[in-house]
Amino acid sequence: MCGMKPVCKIVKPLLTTNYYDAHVRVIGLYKAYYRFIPYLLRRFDIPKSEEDCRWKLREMFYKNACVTDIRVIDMLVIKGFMNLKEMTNNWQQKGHVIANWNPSIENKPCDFVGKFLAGVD
Amino acid sequence: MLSSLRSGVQSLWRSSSRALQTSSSLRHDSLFVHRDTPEDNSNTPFEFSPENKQRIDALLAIYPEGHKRGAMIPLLDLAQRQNGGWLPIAAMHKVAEILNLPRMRVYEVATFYTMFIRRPIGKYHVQICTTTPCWLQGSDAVLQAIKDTTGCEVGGNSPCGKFSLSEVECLGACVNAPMMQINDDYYEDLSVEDTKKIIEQLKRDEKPTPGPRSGRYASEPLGGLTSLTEEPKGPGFGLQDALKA
Amino acid sequence: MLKVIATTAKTSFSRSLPAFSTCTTRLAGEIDPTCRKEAPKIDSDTVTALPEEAKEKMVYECTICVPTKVDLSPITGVPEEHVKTRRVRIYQPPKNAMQSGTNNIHHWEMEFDNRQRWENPLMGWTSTGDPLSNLKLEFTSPNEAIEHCEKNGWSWYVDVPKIEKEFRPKNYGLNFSWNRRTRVSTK
Amino acid sequence: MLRQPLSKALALSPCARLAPVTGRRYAQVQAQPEKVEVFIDDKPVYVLPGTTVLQAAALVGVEIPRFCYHERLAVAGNCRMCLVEVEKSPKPVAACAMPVMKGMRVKTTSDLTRKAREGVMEFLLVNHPLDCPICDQGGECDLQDQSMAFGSDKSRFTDIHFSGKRAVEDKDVGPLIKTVMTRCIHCTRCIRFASEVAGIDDLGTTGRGTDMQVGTYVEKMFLSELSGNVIDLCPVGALTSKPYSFAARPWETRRIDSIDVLDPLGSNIVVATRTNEVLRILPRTNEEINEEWLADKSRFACDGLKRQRLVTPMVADSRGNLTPVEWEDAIVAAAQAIRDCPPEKLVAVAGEMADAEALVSLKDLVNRLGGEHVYTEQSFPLAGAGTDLRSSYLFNTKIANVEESDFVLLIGTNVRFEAPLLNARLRKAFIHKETDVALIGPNVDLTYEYMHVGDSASIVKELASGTSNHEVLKRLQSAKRPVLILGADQLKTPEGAALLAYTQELALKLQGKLEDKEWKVLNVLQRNASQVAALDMGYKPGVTADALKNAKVVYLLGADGGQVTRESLPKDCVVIYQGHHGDRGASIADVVFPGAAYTEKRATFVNAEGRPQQTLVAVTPPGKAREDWKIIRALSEVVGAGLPYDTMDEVRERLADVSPTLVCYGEVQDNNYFAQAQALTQALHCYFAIKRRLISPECIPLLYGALSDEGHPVVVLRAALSDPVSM
Amino acid sequence: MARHPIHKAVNSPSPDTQIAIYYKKNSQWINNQLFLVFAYKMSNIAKYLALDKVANFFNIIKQNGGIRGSLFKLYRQDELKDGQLVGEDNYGNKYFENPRYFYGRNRWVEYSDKFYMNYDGSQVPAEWFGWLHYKTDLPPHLDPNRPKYKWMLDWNENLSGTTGQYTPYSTTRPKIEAWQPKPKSSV
Repeated sequence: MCGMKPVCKIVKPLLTTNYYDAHVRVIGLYKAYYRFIPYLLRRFDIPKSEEDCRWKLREMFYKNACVTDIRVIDMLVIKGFMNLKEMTNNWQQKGHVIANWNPSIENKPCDFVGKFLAGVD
Repeated sequence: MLSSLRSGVQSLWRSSSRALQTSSSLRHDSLFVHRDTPEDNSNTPFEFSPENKQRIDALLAIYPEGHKRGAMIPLLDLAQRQNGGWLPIAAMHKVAEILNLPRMRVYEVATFYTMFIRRPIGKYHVQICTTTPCWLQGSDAVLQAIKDTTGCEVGGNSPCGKFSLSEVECLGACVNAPMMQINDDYYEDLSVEDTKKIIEQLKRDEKPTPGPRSGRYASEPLGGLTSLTEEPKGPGFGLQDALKA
Repeated sequence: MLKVIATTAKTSFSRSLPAFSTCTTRLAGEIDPTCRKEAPKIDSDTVTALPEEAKEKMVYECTICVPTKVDLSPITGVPEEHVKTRRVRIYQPPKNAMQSGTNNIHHWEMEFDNRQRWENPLMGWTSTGDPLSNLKLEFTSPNEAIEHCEKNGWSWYVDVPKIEKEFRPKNYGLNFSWNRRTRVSTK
Repeated sequence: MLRQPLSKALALSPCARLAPVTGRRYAQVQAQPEKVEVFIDDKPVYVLPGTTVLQAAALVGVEIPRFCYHERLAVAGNCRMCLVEVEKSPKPVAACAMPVMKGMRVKTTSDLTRKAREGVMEFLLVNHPLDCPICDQGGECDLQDQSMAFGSDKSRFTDIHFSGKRAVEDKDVGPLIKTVMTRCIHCTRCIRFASEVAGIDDLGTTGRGTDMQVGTYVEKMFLSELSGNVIDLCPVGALTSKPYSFAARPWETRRIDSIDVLDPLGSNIVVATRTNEVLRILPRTNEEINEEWLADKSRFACDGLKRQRLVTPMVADSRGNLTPVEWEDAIVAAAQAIRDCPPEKLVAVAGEMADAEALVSLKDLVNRLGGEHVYTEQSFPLAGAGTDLRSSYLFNTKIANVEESDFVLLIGTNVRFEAPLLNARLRKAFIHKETDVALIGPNVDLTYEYMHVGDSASIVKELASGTSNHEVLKRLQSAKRPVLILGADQLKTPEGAALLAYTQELALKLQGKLEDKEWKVLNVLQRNASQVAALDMGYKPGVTADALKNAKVVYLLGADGGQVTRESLPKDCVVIYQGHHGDRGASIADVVFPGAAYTEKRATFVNAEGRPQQTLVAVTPPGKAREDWKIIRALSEVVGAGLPYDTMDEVRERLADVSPTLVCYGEVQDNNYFAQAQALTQALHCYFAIKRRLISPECIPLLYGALSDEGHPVVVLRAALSDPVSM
Repeated sequence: MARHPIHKAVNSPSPDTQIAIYYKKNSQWINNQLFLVFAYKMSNIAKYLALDKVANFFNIIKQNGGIRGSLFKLYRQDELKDGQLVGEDNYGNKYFENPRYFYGRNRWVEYSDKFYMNYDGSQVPAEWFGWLHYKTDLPPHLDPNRPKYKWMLDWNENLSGTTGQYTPYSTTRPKIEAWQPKPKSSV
């Protein structure tokens, strides 16, 4: 509570008007992805197991677990469905899907001396 | 230096220069930048003569404190007269020193006024007017006569170094056209013979009588007066009777 | 597209709204009935709408209450390293010293810190891996810029130029003043 | 420039001065004259009587086109571009020179105004060459822009088809300014700048009418330390930058706002870069420091950033030759040396362009290892209060407030050389505020008249004790806002402590009598950009021969001043040099770390006033060079005394811990404790006889004035940044 | 069958002379040809029994240096052929021709032994390339019209993949001039 400053503001909603509806939509999106995983593996020939994919799916959803803004949740759901549709319609190729695991990207050094020697900012 | 080279090259190519440039260059007959020459450089000594120093003191006394720089033109004129009719850069520096001004301020004034001549010049500076009234009265012939007798080109010095010739715009003596000014004197109502005679006299360092050559005293009509011939009327002439006391 | 998603995510749950709902729509019903003079006019579209459509429409018409502090970083698609490690400088563009005009400097801009550039070993061309290097946004006030940065999760700082100048009336006559040092040497 | 005798000029009533509108702290509180109402395009505005139409229009945000008018120069009124229609005036009036009158209605967009502008533009373009494609001003040219906005699409003046456009010979005014005089539109801004701000009356107009030209008449260099500013002032491409000629177009460059570190003032600059190269440096308006001027050294030294750079770490091989190595090897070599060194034999020396972040990391590293020897190159007397009180080494009056002063006494400083923009301020005060200046020290040319008191340091003693009968003492005592400026170079000598003590005493005596209790009298003008930050952090000023004699490892942080030489060190001493240019420091080093120059890092610099400002990254450090604090941070980890900060923000937090003033960017904190400083000094009896003659650097207005053995001036200019000593 | 050299392309002063020389040098071979034609006509039976193939086989073995030599050549070149040695270039490559093979295979090169297994097409110099690819029927050493200038370089094989390969290098001036430490004169 920060005293005088207004904490809330009134805005137009995107899809849902309350957290419950938003939650329901998120669960729906999660299920849709979950069910698509076997097809995804077959269709794109991904060298991962279903278990891997489920973990990745959980990870992706939990990354945004702290989002509280209903509109942001809605927008994330919309983007999630867009992404799913791209996969079901084969608008995405194998490379796009595998990019979720970033297999080809070398990890940048994250300790100070490593970063210093590598010359990365 | 480069510009003299350029003008030399141009004079060689004068005939075919049209092919090289589409427009003639607009150039004044004198330069507005300084070029060091043996006669005129900042190392040439210049010092006002004792008489002129007295004059300078008198001149400076005219101007109030804070406006001493007003004496710049008289001082430059003094310097020019002392130096035989032209103003070397050393003289400008001297004037700047006397007036306690940056040199540039003196250069500005000296280049602004065309009567300050910043190149060595002959003893007699012939300035011939070729503006319309004089031109109609035959100044071209007079100019030619001066060129022939002195050997000067316009804007140049004579081979003997005694004369310099300039073509100038109206000097305000149109009634007595054609006319020329030699140093401080006006020679008016010139014919070709008159001109030649004047130049010849000057060559012998005699001083020809200034003024009209036609026998006029000043700018009165040549054939005698055409108006105002009778005695002026006394006071009260033409006054209404009623107003006469 | 939205419709597709809406129908996909349609559920048959009909539990009551959770207690923490900040929805304001419920408040609308509690207005004093004596203030109401006439039945609300209902257009034909509303009347003929299917229940799902009506619900959807209601969603668009009502408003919700959200925290003032919005964080858009999950949905902007900007890579995380460019959100977390970048610093935004909010500043007023300086007047170009080469010109007199001032019409293009009365706004605020934001720009990111400059990142590494490198040189193509063959041709000497320079490249950068920074997608935000050319992002320069203009705002009318620093507050707008700050709000924008906070929305996107960038850390920012404001550079306030010191251009407040003492106002001194100019006077042509000072060039000629005889007793002041403002007298210019050219006059 | 006929000047009144000082006494006469001062006797004038100050009523001619006009009080500023914005509240300057030390501004005189005067009865404001009643404001008059005028209407600019029907917008009412209240302005002081005497304000010009153009200024009044600017107040309501209406910009009137201009060429000759410049707000920091005298009104010339010769370009006529600012003609506007005034109701009931039969002819358009020149807005820049016309004072407002009550109820005046100005129309800046009327047909008459538009036609007047179009006419002026047509005349200007009659003789202006159409060479925009090959003109360096193209893209940032006032004439180009204004002819697009207000000009006509064609000229009715057909005479030039026959006579050609006017052509003017180019002038040679030195290696910094390129002149193409045919483009000149005779706005005389350069002439006015030279005579009013720079104080060098070398430019003027010669000839008249169509033959008039701007120049020097005789061939000479424009010998001013501020000469580069005429490039900015020129509204067309007549005066352009010679080093930058044909380098880039303004729309191709990225502009990064930054800070200059080549003099102690910390002028604000804009660094224009393209393809990771610094192309030029322009001033950025900061009314509290540099207004909108920039000294030539700051402006033109940027090409030194591309020469003599350290681009790779180097370690001396068995024969003592520096050979390029990888960072790992260099850091390990340095860490080995530091680990083997007992902490009391580890000496760190900071040079004149070290930033605050690097300074704090280096000091933390040395302290963590148990050492105490951190020094700067520039010395400062430690007797008495020494550097414990900030007020004794800062420019307390603040640069902008110098204008408000009515008497300035310079002690042993050639301001024109040491801080050209401070000198410009002094000159501005001299001209516009009738401030008088006196100088103790060599009789140098400061571009304005001053009272030369003498060149012996003993005069300060006499002034402080009140035994002097020189006029300057009376003037100081009668002054309402006196300012003392003491050159830091004078404090290097053994007598420095005494000189400082007497100056402090004099300042305190003067301050005690002032009505304005907030006014600061004492100022020390430091010589470089790093000294204040280093002293704030607790660096010891001036590296001593004793410390060097016993050193086993010497860490030079950009120390190229020549204080540390191989002769002053023991034979087996390991020298680690970290910096951006290969110079004296690097050539005696055993390990060289390439650092970043001020255009290549985000770093804090504290100027002579004690004002922290930060530079921003304009280009990437060349080769393997890294930001300075990062090098020390990485080294600390290998040495085994890891510093507790990994990011710039954490370093800045550390800076704030050390001194919160170091991170108040752009702001200056007021300093006090003058009396305490003086009391401390007095207690220690630093007063002893001083007889030395003050020697300050002879004014060499241009960077390349001092020819080194390399011979050609431009070569020296190029090397200017890498070898500041030769300048 | 381009049996007869066609000299349209070569604008020599006396083509006929050259043809005559060529034929004279190869008269032995032509006689063989004539003999074969005759034998062909006369020995249909032998052909029917594939005896000529057997003869060829032995001929080939013989020409390629016996069984050991033939096996080595087979190992090295994957084929065994008999043919007329037309010429040898400066690098030791031998060029053969045998019109018995069909067009396109009737000219071939045996790479110099020094290449061993590392032979490739770029080792054929330009002038022999023309003959090998039927751009001309005149072997280069017999062609007097080939231009020979002082500035012509020796043929150089393709060095890609070897240490001698071309690697691109920057042609631009470095933007930053690095400091060169002065070498210490002592020791």
